[in-house]
Amino acid sequence: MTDQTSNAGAVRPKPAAPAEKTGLFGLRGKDASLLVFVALLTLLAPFILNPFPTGSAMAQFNAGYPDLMQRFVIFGIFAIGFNILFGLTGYLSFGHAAFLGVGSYAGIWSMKLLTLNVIPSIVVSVIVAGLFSLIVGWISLRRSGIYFSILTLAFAMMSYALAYSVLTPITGGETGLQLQYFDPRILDGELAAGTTPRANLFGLEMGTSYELRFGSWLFTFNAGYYIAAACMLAAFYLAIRIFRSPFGMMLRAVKSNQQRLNYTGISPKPYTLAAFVISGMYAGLAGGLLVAMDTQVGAERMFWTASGEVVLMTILGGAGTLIGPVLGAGFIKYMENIVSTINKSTLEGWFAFMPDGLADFFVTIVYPFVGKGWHLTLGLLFMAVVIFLPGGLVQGGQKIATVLRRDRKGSGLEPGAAAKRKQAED
Amino acid sequence: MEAIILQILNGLDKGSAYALIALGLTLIFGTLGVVNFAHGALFMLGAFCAVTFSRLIQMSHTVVDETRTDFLGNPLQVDVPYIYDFFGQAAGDVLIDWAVPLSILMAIPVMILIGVIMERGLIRHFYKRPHADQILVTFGLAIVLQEVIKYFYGANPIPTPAPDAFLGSFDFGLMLGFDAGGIVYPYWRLIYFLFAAVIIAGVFAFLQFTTFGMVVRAGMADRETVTLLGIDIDKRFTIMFGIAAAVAGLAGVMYTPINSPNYHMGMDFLVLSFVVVVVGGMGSLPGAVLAGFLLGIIEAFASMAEVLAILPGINQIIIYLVAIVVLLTRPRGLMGRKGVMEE
Amino acid sequence: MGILEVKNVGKRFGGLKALSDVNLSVKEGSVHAIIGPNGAGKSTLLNCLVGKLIPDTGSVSFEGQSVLGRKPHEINQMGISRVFQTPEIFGDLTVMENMMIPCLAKRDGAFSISAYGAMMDDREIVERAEHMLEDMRMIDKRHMHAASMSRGDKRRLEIAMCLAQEPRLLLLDEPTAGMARADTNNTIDLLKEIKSTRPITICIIEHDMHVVFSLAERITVLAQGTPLVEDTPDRIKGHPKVREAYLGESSGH
Amino acid sequence: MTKSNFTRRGVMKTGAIAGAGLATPIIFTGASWAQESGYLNAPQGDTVTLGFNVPQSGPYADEGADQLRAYELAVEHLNGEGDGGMLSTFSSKVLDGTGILGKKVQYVTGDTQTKSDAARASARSMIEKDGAIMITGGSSSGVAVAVQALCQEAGVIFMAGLTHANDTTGKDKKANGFRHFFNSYMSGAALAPILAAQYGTDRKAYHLTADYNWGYTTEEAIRSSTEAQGWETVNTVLTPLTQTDFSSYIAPVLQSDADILVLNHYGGNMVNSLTNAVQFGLRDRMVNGKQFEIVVPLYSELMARGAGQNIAGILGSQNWDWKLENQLGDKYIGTNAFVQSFGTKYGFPPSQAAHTGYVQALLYADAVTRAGSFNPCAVVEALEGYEFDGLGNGPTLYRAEDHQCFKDVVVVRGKENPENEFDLVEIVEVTPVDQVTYAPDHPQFAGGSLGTCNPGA
Repeated sequence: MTDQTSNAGAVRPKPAAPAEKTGLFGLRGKDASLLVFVALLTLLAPFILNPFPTGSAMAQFNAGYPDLMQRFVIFGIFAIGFNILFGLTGYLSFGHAAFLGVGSYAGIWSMKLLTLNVIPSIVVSVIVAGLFSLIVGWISLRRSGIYFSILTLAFAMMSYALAYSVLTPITGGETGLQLQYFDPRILDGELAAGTTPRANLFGLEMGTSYELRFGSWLFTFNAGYYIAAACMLAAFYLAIRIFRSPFGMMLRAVKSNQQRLNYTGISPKPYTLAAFVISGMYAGLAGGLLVAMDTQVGAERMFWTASGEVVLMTILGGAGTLIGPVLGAGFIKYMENIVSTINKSTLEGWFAFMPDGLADFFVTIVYPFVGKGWHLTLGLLFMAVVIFLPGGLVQGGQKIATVLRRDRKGSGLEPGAAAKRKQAED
Repeated sequence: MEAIILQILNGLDKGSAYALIALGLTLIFGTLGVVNFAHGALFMLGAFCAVTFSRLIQMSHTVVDETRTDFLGNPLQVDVPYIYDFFGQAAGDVLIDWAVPLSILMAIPVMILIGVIMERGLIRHFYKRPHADQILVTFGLAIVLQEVIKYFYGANPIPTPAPDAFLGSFDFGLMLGFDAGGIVYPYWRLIYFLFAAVIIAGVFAFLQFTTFGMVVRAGMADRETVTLLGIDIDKRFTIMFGIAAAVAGLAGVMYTPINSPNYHMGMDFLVLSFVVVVVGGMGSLPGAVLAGFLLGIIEAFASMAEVLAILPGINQIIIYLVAIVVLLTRPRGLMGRKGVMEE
Repeated sequence: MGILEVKNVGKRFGGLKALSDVNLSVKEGSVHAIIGPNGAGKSTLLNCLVGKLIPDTGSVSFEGQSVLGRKPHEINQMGISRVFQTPEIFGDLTVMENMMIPCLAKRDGAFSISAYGAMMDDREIVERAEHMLEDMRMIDKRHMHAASMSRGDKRRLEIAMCLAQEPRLLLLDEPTAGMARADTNNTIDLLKEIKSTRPITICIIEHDMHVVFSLAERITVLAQGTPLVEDTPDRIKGHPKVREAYLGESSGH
Repeated sequence: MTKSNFTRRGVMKTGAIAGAGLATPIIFTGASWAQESGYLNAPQGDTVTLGFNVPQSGPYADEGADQLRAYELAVEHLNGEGDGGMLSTFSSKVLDGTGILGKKVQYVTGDTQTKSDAARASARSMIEKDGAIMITGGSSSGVAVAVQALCQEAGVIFMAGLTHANDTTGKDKKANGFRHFFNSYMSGAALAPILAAQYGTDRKAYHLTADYNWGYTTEEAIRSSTEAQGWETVNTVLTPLTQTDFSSYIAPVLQSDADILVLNHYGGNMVNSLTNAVQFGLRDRMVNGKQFEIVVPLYSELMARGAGQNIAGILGSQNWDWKLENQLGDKYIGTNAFVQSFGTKYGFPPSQAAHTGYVQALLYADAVTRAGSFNPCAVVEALEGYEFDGLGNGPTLYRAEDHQCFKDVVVVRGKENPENEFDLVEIVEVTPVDQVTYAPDHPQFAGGSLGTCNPGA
């Protein structure tokens, strides 16, 4: 376990020793084990995320229900894609939520006009988001640094503002778009009046779940989650390939020194544009999956705070590392969905074992940080992570791993030095 | 014609707020090279200085009035401000009425202090860190500040009126040769504009004519050289951060009578002020001010019904559209310096 | 006809005349130095050669083809490599990766998207890069993070990266500026070695007379944006005009 | 539909308790459980879980907090704690303080953030994780429509909170969704005659409208009903939701010959646009020989508090006001009972958002009890066409055709000299229910269909 986490984020070039074999799906040893690790995590997520028995006081912290598990992997995809642009090239887009939103709208229109099957809808989402990001990227990449960030922000905010107001006939505006039984859907048979259209994969509805009870534990296996998780694994695998490929190296070269790249006969612009479009397509995939899992789109998902969220996810997890963005996405979504639901009566339940006065005291102390105060906790954790773990959560994991390994072997690198080297390699 | 003059006034007024916030943001960018996402929160804190001040001077003790009842039928408890006890009701009322302008006296030291604490305690550890880390930490700070205010003051806007003397509007009509009542403009908005002009002029004069300002300007241009000259630029940068915080805070204080302050007003302004700074050009103080007024005026014109009839929805996107056009035609904004935040 | 032909090149910045009527011909296979006092227009001229600046008048051609209007990466692909005053390398990458990028540029051109196959599985590129590193005696540093190397090693890496592209013309912009004497001598030896083992033309802009006179076969002296004189090192040394315009001034160094 | 589309944690929760200690894994498919109870999240054991989905962050956080207070109060009353509130005045007497159908009421809370995505995520968590059988709350129409659609898909009941757009029970109505709150059309119908009576029939109105669905429906409703009274609409201008300074929209009003300004704004937009309008001296203007007036179609106590003294004298409409029974008598019985128990617990009078939430919770509990089942379809049947009284609004009908409540609408005016921050409006008049009733196929509500109730199985 520690070995896997310690390698989790490193973009480590290997010596080209001929002895080293390529393993799983053409990945080298450590990447292959990282992929296996992530695959196991996603496969077993219903168990891992539900560690507490239902009905116990700690059940509040269980996250193993379909909606949140789906969100973890979908926003994981979004962040992985964002990281391909930001982590590798260093171009900080502040408008990536626009691609997610455009992908979502495209996906739901595909479900309205073509079929309820999720595959065409996801494909349409990816393509439309890709085209939109091509236009935005082609214009925005004329500038770099903060000028680029503001250009992308401007495009995203325009998309949001128009979707919320003037484009209401296409986007549903404030109330968003939902499926109706009377939508045309030329590839599907007509639905009976009044029935609720549901997204499916060749008849398997996204909401279908199977449940496993083990003592007082309950685990839910949701079809939609596993479809989204499969997409996430594919996206993650592709990200590893990109990181390790000549293209990925060029992107890191763009971040490192554009001047030298230019004088090495390589034009950075097509590379950054390609990275931009790829990450736009990842965002489109995430957007398409969001509507596949929950057939509704609201314009808020294009607001600048949504773009900011993916930036925060990536930095929080560790920009430029492979697994970091996924961790960051999980972290923020967990806070948003779990900590925000802790209310006063939940707290009173937790501290009920204490004497009255003490219980009241603890409830009063904790209450501002949970429920409606979840933003406060989030803000404090952002600050704590960036102050104490400069490379994000991944680096925190690496530090722990280094300490553990040193304890075990009694030797090894100084944690600081290891961290520094890691950072350098990332 | 009257309509156009009015919209120019509106634009100048909106622009004043943009310019003041952008000015502070640019000072921090330029001097410290820090992307400060908490700058909007400083604006908000300034506004809440005014709220706090007016609450402080209205602090009261309760007197039970047996003759009247409250909504549940119990005897009514009447709040009597302490200030009535100290100065009598008439003087007390005047003080309460003038709470917003008076709160400037409180806001300046408080905001400078907040700025200095922020710089010393947090920001200075991030000078050498990547911009991404700066964004994360200042954004986290902004959320924390915002939530603390929400905890104490709630999420609802808090009305903070201007002194009665400044209610009502000034009639420009006759002065400019139009009909009386043709161009009337609220006193407080005119004051806000003048106030912004004074602050902006003050900051520029300070940087232009004092030794301190000269060193800071030199530091903005080339930090290393100034450090080599043996000048303790760090200390000056701390003070600069305090000043930037105070500028943002004063913009907030004076803004409260225009729009009732609420805890997320900083976030509402944050994105816009970044756009203003970048359109003005990174690291350029005149650019920030110019862009603030320019965008304010353009926004005002875009919201005219006549314009909306031709281009529906243009008011939704005009600021961003202008930003895109400016950045594509002028690579570093209106007056940006080369090499600042371009990587 | 030289490999690089500069004809009547002029460049102004606002009211400032940076270059005027510059004529220069670099013979194929030679080491040609351009010297001149500060502000003589050496860097401007160099930037005009590599496409960073576009001259207002005149023409620049490389192997008979005009370079004007082409972007830096296009000019590089024509066969001109440039070494900077402060070494420009990919600091965030390892030495090996630094080396692989020019190898890729040489093979795949200005843009080629191969986003799937692993970099380290590309035998051809890996071998070429390793070979180059061995050649430059840097193979033991290949896993090092480029930014953490010494200045001299960075310079060596930069030159190696330029050579990996097998350019026909190598432009060096004050390659020993700011270096200690030992590093300077190392760099001179390196350049001599390169010259003796490869069919390459070198054009060097230099301040340091020691470097210039150790390497150059021909020298052009630039003063106030115009070539003052062009000749062999021996003759330049004794040239009165040069003494007056340049050496006299630089005696204070 | 044989497959279930949501997991039923409620089943499992008690199932787990019963089976505690069992170490053998048992695999159930969703379908087998659905067939057993016939509907989603059937409460097992002796508790039932309700989901209170209110804005806890963002601009409507205070309104959400007030709603939550009311829900907590409703849960107390349903469980037989406290003074019972409106249970004693409610025309239906089946609720006896023993929970719902003998099951103790529990609740879970979530944060809608006033974003449709976040609201749906929060509602799904309540349904999937906590086994909530009913979702209620919300403070905007975008959220209400989004969550209502979700509840329809999932198969639980949605009792809408504060949502005023016509669409909620118009083009986006759903069989599983119910709205007690009034709507844009009713605001227009209630306000127009009173506006005509107060300000005359020869008026020229200038509309500033928030540029999104709720704004559109409100503008349309006010326009059509005031124009029917003889008013002329001189201009309508759309303002962005994110606008904070409305000066550039207010200034042109000075240039027009309009003598009425209608602000189709809500929340922060309304506070700011009204403040700006008063700043520009609109209230002191005389146009066409008439006093210039401002109208705010949808009033809320919290907005009134935010706008401060600027609200004085401004007309608008409300769903309910805590002074109704005191000022207009027994017809609005229930009001005082609610104000009494809310005020005693929290120390200030409830807002209309709190009232509608409390009433919705009670109505749901009552419907379940009358139906004798938590099955959403049975609840829908019990609520459709249900007539009741004693919940503060006078006699009220839950219309079967669109699941909209029909009741009197309160027209209010901002007080000139408020005594405290909770007493900011005075009741001008109450427009009786028949004046605000419309046909289910009214053009402003056209385009949707309820569909059939979905029990989630």
